[in-house]
Parts: sequence; C-alpha cells; structure tokens
Amino acid sequence: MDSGFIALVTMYLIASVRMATPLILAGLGEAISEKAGILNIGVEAIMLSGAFFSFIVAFFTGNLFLGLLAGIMGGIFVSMIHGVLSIHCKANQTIAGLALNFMMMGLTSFLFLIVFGQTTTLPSCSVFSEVKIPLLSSIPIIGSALFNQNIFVYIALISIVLTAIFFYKTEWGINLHAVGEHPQAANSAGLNVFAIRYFACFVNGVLGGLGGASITLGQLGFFMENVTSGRGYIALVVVILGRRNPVGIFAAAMVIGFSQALQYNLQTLGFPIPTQVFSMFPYVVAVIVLFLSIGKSIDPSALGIPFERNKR
Amino acid sequence: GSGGAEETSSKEQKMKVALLLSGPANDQGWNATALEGLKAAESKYGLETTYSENVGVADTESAYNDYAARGYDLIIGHGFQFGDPAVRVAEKFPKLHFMATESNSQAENMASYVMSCEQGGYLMGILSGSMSKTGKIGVIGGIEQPSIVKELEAFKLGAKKVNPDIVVYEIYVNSFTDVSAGKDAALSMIDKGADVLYHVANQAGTGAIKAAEEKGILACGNSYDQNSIAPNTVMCSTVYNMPTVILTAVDAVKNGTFKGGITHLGMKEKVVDISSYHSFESKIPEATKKLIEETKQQIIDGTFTVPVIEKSTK
Amino acid sequence: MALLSMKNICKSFFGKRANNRVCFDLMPGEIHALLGENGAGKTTLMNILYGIYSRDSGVILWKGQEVSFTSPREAIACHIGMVHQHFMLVPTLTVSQNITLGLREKGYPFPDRKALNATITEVSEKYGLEIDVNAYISSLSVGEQQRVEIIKLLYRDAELLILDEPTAMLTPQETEYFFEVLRKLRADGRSVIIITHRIPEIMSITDRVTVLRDGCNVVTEKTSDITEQELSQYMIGRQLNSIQREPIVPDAGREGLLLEDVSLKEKNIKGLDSISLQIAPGEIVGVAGVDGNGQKELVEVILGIRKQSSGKIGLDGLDMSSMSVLERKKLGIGYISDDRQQDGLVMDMNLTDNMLLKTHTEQQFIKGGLINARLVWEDTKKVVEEYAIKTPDLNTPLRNLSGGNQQKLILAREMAGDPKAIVAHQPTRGLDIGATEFVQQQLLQRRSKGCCILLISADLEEILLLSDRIAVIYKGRFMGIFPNTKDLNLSHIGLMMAGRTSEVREESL
Amino acid sequence: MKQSGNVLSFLGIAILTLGISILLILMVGSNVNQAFFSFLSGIFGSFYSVSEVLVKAIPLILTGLGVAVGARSGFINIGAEGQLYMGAIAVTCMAFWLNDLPAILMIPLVILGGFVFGGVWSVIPGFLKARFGISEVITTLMFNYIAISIVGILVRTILKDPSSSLPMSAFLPDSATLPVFMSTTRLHAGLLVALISVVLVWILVWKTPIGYEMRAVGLNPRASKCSGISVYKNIVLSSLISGGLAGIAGVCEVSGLHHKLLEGISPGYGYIAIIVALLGKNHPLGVVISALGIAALQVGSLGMQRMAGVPTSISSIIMGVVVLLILARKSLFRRLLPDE
Ligand SMILES: Nc1ncnc2c1ncn2[C@@H]1O[C@H](COP(=O)(O)OP(=O)(O)OP(=O)(O)O)[C@@H](O)[C@H]1O
Ligand SMILES: Nc1ncnc2c1ncn2[C@@H]1O[C@H](COP(=O)(O)OP(=O)(O)OP(=O)(O)O)[C@@H](O)[C@H]1O
Ligand SMILES: [Mg+2]
Ligand SMILES: [Mg+2]
Repeated sequence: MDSGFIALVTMYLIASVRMATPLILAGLGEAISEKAGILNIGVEAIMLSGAFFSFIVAFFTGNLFLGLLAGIMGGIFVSMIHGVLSIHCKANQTIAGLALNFMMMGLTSFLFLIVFGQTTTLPSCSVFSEVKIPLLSSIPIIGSALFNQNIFVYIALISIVLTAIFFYKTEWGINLHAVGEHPQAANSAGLNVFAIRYFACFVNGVLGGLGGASITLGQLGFFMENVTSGRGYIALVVVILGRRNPVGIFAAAMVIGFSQALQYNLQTLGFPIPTQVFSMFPYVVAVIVLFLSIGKSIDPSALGIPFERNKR
Repeated sequence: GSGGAEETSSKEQKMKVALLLSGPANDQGWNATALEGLKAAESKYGLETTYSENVGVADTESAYNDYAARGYDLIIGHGFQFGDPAVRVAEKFPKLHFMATESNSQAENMASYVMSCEQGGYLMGILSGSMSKTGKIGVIGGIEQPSIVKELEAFKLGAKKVNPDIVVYEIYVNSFTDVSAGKDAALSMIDKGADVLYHVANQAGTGAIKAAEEKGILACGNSYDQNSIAPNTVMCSTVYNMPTVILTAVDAVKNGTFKGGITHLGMKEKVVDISSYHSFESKIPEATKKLIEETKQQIIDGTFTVPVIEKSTK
Repeated sequence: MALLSMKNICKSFFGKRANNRVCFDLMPGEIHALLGENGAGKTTLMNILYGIYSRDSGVILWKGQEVSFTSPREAIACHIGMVHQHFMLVPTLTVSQNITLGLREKGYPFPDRKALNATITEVSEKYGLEIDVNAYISSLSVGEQQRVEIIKLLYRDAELLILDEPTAMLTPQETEYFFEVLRKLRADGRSVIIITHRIPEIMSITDRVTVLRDGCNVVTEKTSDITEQELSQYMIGRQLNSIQREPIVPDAGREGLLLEDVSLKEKNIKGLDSISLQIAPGEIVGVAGVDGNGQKELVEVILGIRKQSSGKIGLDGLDMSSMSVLERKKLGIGYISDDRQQDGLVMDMNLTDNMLLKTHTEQQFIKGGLINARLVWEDTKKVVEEYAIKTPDLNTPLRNLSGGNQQKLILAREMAGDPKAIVAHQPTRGLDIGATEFVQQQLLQRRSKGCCILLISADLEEILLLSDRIAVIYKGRFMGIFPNTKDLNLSHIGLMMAGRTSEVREESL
Repeated sequence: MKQSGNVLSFLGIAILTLGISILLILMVGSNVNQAFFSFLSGIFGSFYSVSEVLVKAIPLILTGLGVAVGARSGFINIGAEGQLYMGAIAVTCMAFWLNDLPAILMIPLVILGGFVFGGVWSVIPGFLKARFGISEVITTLMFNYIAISIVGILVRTILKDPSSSLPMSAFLPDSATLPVFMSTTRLHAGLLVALISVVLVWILVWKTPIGYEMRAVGLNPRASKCSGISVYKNIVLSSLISGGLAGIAGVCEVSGLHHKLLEGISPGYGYIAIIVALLGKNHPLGVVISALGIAALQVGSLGMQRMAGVPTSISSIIMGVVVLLILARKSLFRRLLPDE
C-alpha cells in the first residue's frame, strides 16, 4: 500500500472515532436500558445534561475529573427520572423520553443563562488531552485512531468490552435479558424486575452522561445551548443499527462517524451543488445500512411495556 | 390589531424598540452582537427596549404583530427570514417602523439594512492568505445563504489576491449552532493541510476556532472580536457593529427620516470593521498589515468595491 | 401439623371478588388437588401464596410461621415453587439458563455452565425427566417446556410444588409418566398442590381435594371419601350430562374438506409430509399425536395462515389452495386455535370488538361503509347469553375474562353462520368440566348439521369421545387413519403416536 | 368522588407547575405577577392572540392526528416533521406547476398533493417495517433529516425565487393560498382542514372496518393474521394516512401562513406531535384538546418572553414538566384517585 493512502485511511479513522465516541457511549447505555425493556427516547436529554453539568463543574473547579463525575451525575439525574416514571409510575416510556428532551433542552439553556448571563465572552475550560498508549498506538493505521486519543475514547472502548462481557458472559446479562424479554417469568424465577430495570436506567445515565461530557470536556471545552444537536437521536439509531450488540454499536457508530467525516471531505472538494446534499449523507447511509442488513432485528418482547405485579 | 390606538401617544414618551433574534441571545456571535447593539442604543438614547430570542420562522409574524400592537415604534428582525413577515405586518401598522437585516424585502415603512460583511471577509482573506505557509486555508460557513455566501466568496477573493495559487477549502455545516460539527469540519480541513481558518458560522464557528487552537494553527474570528476565545490562535476578527446599525435606524426614526427600502452599511458607516491584532501585532508581516490597511481605506473611500457574490462558486 | 395453611384469603380485582375468605390446608407429603370452574379463583389463590399477587386480607402460615411473600423470590427462599398455567419461561434463553435464572450459583456472576448443566442433568435424571439442557425454550414442545418448569422447581429444592393445570397439554402417556414423577416426589417427602379440571386424574393421583366455586371454598375432602359425581356436583352445582355421539349418515352430496398430498417445508424443515385426508360433511376426524408433531402446521395450512409447499386443499369441490385466509374463512371455515390469547383474541379489546374480528367483513354488519355498532352489540349480547359467557359487561377487555370464558367467545364467533367446516385445535384446553362439556356438545351439534370437523387434541379421551375417525400424526406424517370403533386398540395408537408403525399396520387396517 | 379525585389531581399538577414556573421566573429575576399576566394575556389578551393559539394548533392537530393513526396500527411515527416538510414541498411544486388553476380546484389538489407526498415519505418506512421488519423508529427519524435537507436543496435550486438570492421560493400564486378568516389575524382555513381531518379520522378509525382492522393489527398482529386481516396492508395503509396527515400540515403552513417555501417553517411540530398524540391517548378528540393545550402553552410563553423578558426556554421546561407530571399523576396522587 502506498503511504499516502495509509495516511488518508488513518486520517479518516481518527475522524470517525472522534465523531463516534459520544455515540458509542450513549448507545451502549441505551442498549443496556433497552435490553431490560426500558425504551428511553430521552438519550438526547441525558447527553445534554451530561454535557452541561460536566462543563459547569469543570469550569468552576478547574478540575476535569470532577467535571466528568458531574457529567455522569447529570446523566443519571435524567435517566432516573425516566426510570421512576416508566418503572414506578408505569408511564408511557416514549412520551416520558420525549418530554425529558424538551425539558432538558430548556433547562440547560436556562441554567446556562442564569449562571453566565448574556455575554459575548465565551466561558470555556480546558479539555482532556490525548494520551498515547505506548505500544498499542504504534500499530499501523488503527494505532493512532484508537490508542492516541482522549480518555473518553478509552472509556468507550473499555465500555464496549465490559458490556459485551456483561451481556454474554455473566448471569447478570441473562437476568437483564430475561427481564426485557419476559418480566413475568423473571419475576417468577425470583428476580427483582424493578431493581434490575432501575439498574439498567442507572447505567444508561452513567454512559449517556459520559457521552455528553465527551462533547464538552473531550472536544469543545465549552458549553452552548443545544450543544448535542440531535446526537442523542443518532445514538438511538446506532443502537438499532448495531442491534443492541456492543460490537455492533461500535461498528454502527463508526459507520455514522465515517460518513460524517466523508461528507466534510467531499465538501472541501468543491462540487457546485448545495451543501445539503452532503449533510444528509450520514442519514442516507444509515437507512441504506439498515436496509442492507435486513433480517429482523428482534426487539426485546417487553420493550416499552411496564411491568405490573398484579397483571397477568 | 388591538393596539392601533396607542401608536401615536407613545412617541412623546420614550421611544420603544424591539429586537427579534432567530437564535439564542447568548450565542457569542450574530445574535449576541445584535443584542449588544440594542443595549448600546438604549443607553445612548434612553430608549425602552425589549427582545425575543429563538424566534422561529413560524412565530415571526406574530412576534412582529404583538410588538406592533403594543406600540413599539421600531421593530427589528435580525436575519433575512424576518423580511417577509415584517412587510406583512408593516402594512397593518403604517405608523410604525419595521426593519430586517440582511433581507431584500421593503415597503413604505419597512426597511432592510444589509451589512456589507463581504468587506470584512475580503480583508480576512488577505490576512489568511498571507499567513499561510502550506498554501492551504479553510473557511467554514454556517448555512448556505446569501449573507454567508458573499462573505465566504469575498474571503476567497482576498486570499487569491495575495496568493493566486492558494487552495481554499470551504465547508458549510448547515447549522449555526452545531458546535461539534463546526469543529469536526475544521479538523477535516486541518487534516488536509489547512493552516489558517476563517468562519462565518456563529457558534459552529466557535467550534472551528477551538479546533484551530487545539491543532496549533491560526484562525480569524467573525462577528465580534473573538480573540478572547483563543488568544494565541485568533489573529483578527471581522466585527459587525450592530450598535451602529441600530443607532442608524433609531436616528432615522427619531428624525422622521426613516424610509422603506434597502440600505447597505459597511466600513464607511463603521458598521463593518476589523479588530486589532492583539498579540499578533508583531507576528504579522508589516507588508500584510499595510496591504490590509490600504485596502480598508480604499473600501471606505469607495475606490475599491469588494464584489458581492451571493451564489457559491464552488 | 399442616405444612401450609391459608386462612380467610380475600382478593378483589377492580372491585370483583376473585377470592372470598378462602381457607386452604396442606399436609406434608401430600398431593392436594385444587378444583373448580374456570374463574373460580384457583390461580389467584396460588399466585397470592407464591407472592405474585398481593392479598387484600387473610393469613398464610408456612410451617407454622406467619409469612407474607411480596415476591416469588421470597417464596422460593422458603422452598415453595410454582409452575404457572401459562409457562414462565423465557423463550429466547436455553433450558439451562432458564432453570438457574435468578439464582446465585457458584461462580456468580460468571456461571460455570458445564457444572450447572451437570447438576441439572443429575436432578432431572433422578426423577426421569429427560431434557436437552442446551436447547432454546422456543424450540421445545409444550410437554418438554413443562418438564423444564418442573426441573426448575426441583433444582431449587422446592418442598412444595404448585402445579397449575399441568396435564392440560399432555398426552395420556405423558400424563401417566408425569404422575410417576409426582409419586416419586411424594415418596421424597415433597408436597404438591395440583390444579386440574380432569376428575379421573384427581381420583388416581391425589390424597385430598379442595373445591372452589365463585371464589369461595366449598369443600375439602379425602379423595378416597368422595366420588366423581360428588366432585362435579360440588364444582358446577349440577351433574354432568354424558356426551352421546349419535351415528349420522354423512351427506354424500358434498365433497367436504379435502387434503391431497399436502406438504409443508419451511427453512428446510419438513413440517408436513404428504398429508391426505377427506372429511365428509357431518364427520369428525380426530387427530391424535404428541404435541409438536405438525398439528399446528396442519391447521395453519388448512386455514391459509401458512402456504403449503405442495398439494391441494379443497372444500366442497372448490380448490382453495391459493386462497387467502379471509377467502377461506368466507367459504365457511371456522377456526379454533390452540393458543387463544395469541391467535384467537385481541386481549386488549372488549367483547364486541373481538366478535368483530370475524364480522367486520360481513356485509350484514356494515351499513354505508360503516360498522353497524348497534347490530354488533346486539349480536355480542346474544352470544354472551347463549353461551353463558361470564363477564361484567360487553366493554370488558378480554384480558379480564377467565380462560374458559375467553374460549367460549371464540367458539361463539367461529361457529356463527353455519360454517361448512371447523378446524378445532385443542378446543377444550384449560377448560373446566362444565365448559369442556359445553364445547364438545357444540362440536357434536355442528356435526349433526353437516359440518366437517377436524379435531386436534392431545387429550386422547376427547378424541375417542368425539371422533368418527382417528388419524395419528407423527413428525408431520399421518401414521394411519382408522374408524373409531369400540374395539380400537389403544396401545397401538399410543405406539403410533411415538412413531412406531411397523408392528401395528397390518392388524388394525 | 371519582370525578372530584381526578379534578383534584389535575389541580395538583397545575399547582406544582405553577410553583416550578414561579421558581424559574424568580431565578431569572423577572416579576412574577407581570410574567403570569403576560402569559395569560399572551393567550387571551386579544383577539389576535387567541387566533394565534389556533394558528399554532393547526399543524399540531394534523401532525398529532397523523402520529395517532400510525400508533393505532403499531406504526410509531417519529417522522411527522419530515412528512410535514414533504407536504410543504408538494404544495410549492404544485402551486407553481398548476399556476393557472382557479382556487376552487387548486386548493383541494394541493391538499391532496401534500397528503400524497407526506404519505409517501411515511409509507416507505411503513413498507420497510411491514415487509422486512425494519424498525420504523429509525427510518422515520432519518427521513426527517433527509426531508429537511431536501427542502434546503430545493429552495436553493429549482424552487428558488429567480428574482432573489435568498434561499426561499417565490410567493405562491393567490389561487394556492388558503383564505384567512379575518384579515387582522393569521387564522386561515387550515383550521377547517384540520377539523375536517379530525372528523374523518375519527370515522375511519372507530367506525369503519378498515379502521377496525388497523386497530386490531396494532393490538395483536398475530390474531389479526389468523383471522384473515392483512397485517402488511394495514401497516402500509396506516403509515400512508399517518404521513399524509402530517403532509397536509405542511400544506397548511405554506399556503396558509408563509405563502412560500423556506427552511425552518416547523419549529419541531413533528416531534411535539408525538406528545400531542400520546397525551390525547391516540384519540382524535384527545388530539385536538392536547394540541390546543400545547399551542396555548407555547403562545403564552412567547407572550411572556416578549412582555416580561422571561426566556422561552421556560416554555420548553414547562412543557416537559407538565407532561412528566401528567405521566406521574396516578402515582403522585394515588390517595385521591379511585383504584382501577
Ligand atoms: N442481571 C442483572 N442486571 C442488572 N442489574 C443487576 C443484575 N443482577 C443484579 N443487579 C443489580 O446489581 C445490584 C447488586 O446486585 P446483588 O445481586 O448483590 O443484589 P442485592 O441488592 O444485594 O439483592 P439481595 O441482597 O436481595 O439478593 C442490585 O442492586 C441489582 O439491582
Ligand atoms: N390480574 C387480574 N386482573 C383482573 N382480573 C383477574 C386477574 N386475575 C384473575 N382475575 C379474575 O379473577 C377471577 C379468578 O381468576 P383465576 O384465574 O384465579 O381463575 P381460575 O380458577 O384459575 O380459572 P381457570 O380454570 O380458568 O384457570 C376471574 O374472574 C378472573 O377474571
Ligand atoms: Mg387458572
Ligand atoms: Mg445481596
């Protein structure tokens, strides 16, 4: 292979990983939640909350790790509201998620305004810098894409592995599956359906919050109204494209990330056509990928259905 | 409208001015400067002012209508999409004054004020073109629309003027708010070797500046002096002097000279300007600074006109 | 001392009493039957015991201690286990995973599957319950699934096994085998509560019996001190009529339901293999066989829900091979599915809407393109009265009706308008004796009106009772078809159901 | 007793919402009295403001109705936003193409065209779901982004007003614009279109055999199949109607309000529609009520922003909070409510 080509591929990979990271994190969380039967359309809200709180804390303490923690808390805050509504109140999960999206969209920009007021100076903080992992980063092509990145990329990679182990190698994974597939059976076998679902929501909050924080503390170093710009919705797409399989989610996020990277590069070539042609590219790719990978991706049977003890 | 009766009485009291913004008021860009302008006008003339942010296309007309009904003497919409609704409402309230920026609509009591942003873009092009070592520079646009396109095109012309062989990458991210997209677009240009960036993309542009800072290359700011975002990255910024635009309009209303039609405001009117070079004062070659200064003077004199290209020439 | 005693248990659903001051005692090491009509409250009582439902009032003593389980987890911890009427198995998990679900075995949370499987096999072999531990539940027959449920309890070392209608879906052989297991369990010192509608089974296996009616307990008695007649008297408050199958001369003018060399192959698996059968008008053909041998495929191919790979299906001379489900139904085929909740009813719709499942395509119920709601309502009301369906009103979702009443509604719907043929798949599964008798009589009544009836049942008794001819199905093939005469050799039928043909062929044909 | 418990619980929600609103208003330092006064007068203050609520309710009713119809057959339509834009494209294209038709023909034709365009945009995901089991949640969502991009492309190319450089179409011919009820307001005949749609949908879903089939398929596809109802046909049909209604919303916005095509005509109506449909329990009448409620909330908070300087993000927060409280109502006020 000629070195120019390798450089090009490496460049695309780095860009793809960068754009995929928030999607991977939020997507894994959502996958865990959906496996337990909780459909949370509010990923956008979780991410936005994670992004906001991580930034606020990092800005005022100057400590990125505290910010990271706050981002996680922010994510948990939102996902637990959703959890209580869908598990305890047995509410419609789709509408709860959507309502949270509207609420957090408003709340984050409201709080941002309260904290910083109407200014033209951009409040900003530093971002996590890239950490080169010795050996691994010198692997050709994927080395610099995967192993010379910021902490969020590593968290995402580790989360993929952990989630895969959790899903496919542990009894917990089986419990999670049972709760999402047939909660009555799980209950009858002695599992605490409510507790496991709360746990799943909790993890969704942690990972979604991290996904949000990865935008503010990993990429931008500042917060702005609607900073996630629909990435939460794309994360939902990633979950379905990846069929709730951690590796699948990674692949799906990379495909979206790659097509995003590609669209910017195509634009710089300067074709005389409206730029919207390019910006709809990732979405068209998602639909095509979905279409090509036909074969029913089966939802957990109890997805979106509240579990009620006295119901048969 | 129910407020027709109030219209006349309010004139003797404080003049009332309302501003409509299409996005969030604290966007550190387009809208924020407009709001600053409003505040400046308020303190200068003792006006009674108010504003609405995030006014969507669907709500524009009712916003105009509401302010008009409550007797606001001058209602300003900041952006081209405010033009049509302003014309419609202006018809219903002939005694009030309506205005939209960057639009091409006009009526008896409705004026469009167009800022000659291309003048700033041209100068930034000169600066970027001369500061590039790789011969590749990049510019990020928000949404592809005339007010943005003309500035991008002028930027390209400016860069070509100092270096005819220069490669200028351009990307429209199709959003003024998607910061990550702005950053990602910028990074993809940097990957291709661009070493100076400019943007006309509001918040999304802020993402581009951050990318430049991170990768240690140079950038030019837009809308206001953006040096504070990245002091070691932003050499200079195009500055839109919205206070002047608003003051111009307020003056016209006060003096009774407000006329419908399209008004262009540029460097001559001190509406468009460029910021100081901050710490780059010493790093930019004298020749470049001189060229920029001369060109600016020519623009102000009217001896040189920056071409207005409203359709992208990709 | 009683192992378990439940005192004055009350439970209401939406203001309706399902259990009304029910008392129930269980001795250690006994098999105790719980008997009652559909909707008498048997399942509710057991669900309360097992911690699935919360009770409104009453006391439960377990080994003399007052207990109050808020979840099955707590019941399991006290060594109480329950097999539900509708199995509680996760279809997408394996047998082994289902059995250990919710337990913290050695190595938790990283299960050592091999070791677990060994233990499971050990338990299952002890009681003669063979099972492939690595099979997915969705691939198992109902009988096998039940085995999994029982192994699941034994694996958890249940001292009390609650079995809700365990024999409803088993063949006579399987039932016999299952009773052997129960006897072994009893010998082991375990206690069993068994809910069933089959009185002969109660007589043969249980020590004591408790009868519930309308949520109240009627009687608890030693089985040896009570007769079958007395039991049915307690249960439904009257004697059962014995079912008589009058000989009828089939109507030779019509061709009836005809299957010619019908095969079905899906995903390379042969579901049906050259099935040929003619059912004359006024004839009932019973299909005997172990569940999962192509019965479901057979009915669905006749109805057009699946398309046969080859062969012809006709009704009264009309070839329906390529017709849609609707066209076939419009020709006059009634369908009673074995899975009423999934296939036959929309559980979240009310009675009238469930009747509409068929009638919405019938011109008489449509006026000017709109559904004539009044007529549908009247029709449903009539049906409810005629079939004595127990329901608060016509607006009740089907979900809240007992199984027997759900089945009655299906029957009423599918038998309306004098169908030419009826495909009845396990029509009395889970029904109490009163309801079973009712369904069987309905089928016979149709028969006398010249309807061709295909009756598929895992209950050989039922087949023998109703059929004019009997076909035995095994692995998608008919092993033989015989007239149902007095001198029928039952053990041969049993053998054929197990796939053994050579010895039987020549004798009985 | 039952009734009063319900009323009390909604009163409770109102009080909670009020409390939260007051808190938020105090946080930005605005005057609470003035804020509430302006909220209410934003809705009821004038004839115009009341008409604005109705103007906003039109697209919400139509898109909400669309989502509700889809939901009845189990088609979760997240794509009303894109379908609305497709309807907007349809009316613009047709109006210029059929330029000389009189209004009496033009209006019905563009409505039909909007229905078809919106319907096609939703029937593709519907078909993919029915035929291949591809999740409609993701396809409809993707189709939103694609539709919005298509609008962007069209207003810059073939639909662009040649006499202007702005990315907008020219004004529609008069024959393609919906009449306005009263010249001082923006309230246009789209309201009639919406209300007629409500009635038609109600009849279709609750009174006709087709509607019955759609509902049965939504509740139990397997049983529907076994009784001869085509699951495929019904999902495709309901997705068509679902998207078609959203398409009509697009027609109403363009020919009733803006009279030209441009980007951003919908501030997320298609997403709010999901809340409208679900709050309205997927029932046509419920949809009308919840659409009016949400329209009033939005119009009121716009008024609040204009008169009291309270940021509109408050309306977003309050909309979210109200919905969340309604979802939690049965648990929050368990004491007050009768057992079900
Ligand atoms: N399969 C699973 N999937 C997700 N979460 C789980 C799973 N199993 C357990 N958990 C959660 O992990 C947490 C710790 O698990 P653990 O099994 O120790 O439960 P616990 O709360 O100690 O229950 P107990 O003491 O009643 O057995 C619990 O809160 C539980 O909700
Ligand atoms: N979860 C529930 N919700 C509403 N009603 C219920 C529920 N469970 C049971 N019921 C009602 O309580 C009554 C008793 O039902 P139960 O299931 O205990 O009857 P059963 O004796 O087991 O009948 P079957 O022989 O049909 O199984 C019935 O009228 C039933 O409709
Ligand atoms: Mg029962
Ligand atoms: Mg523990």
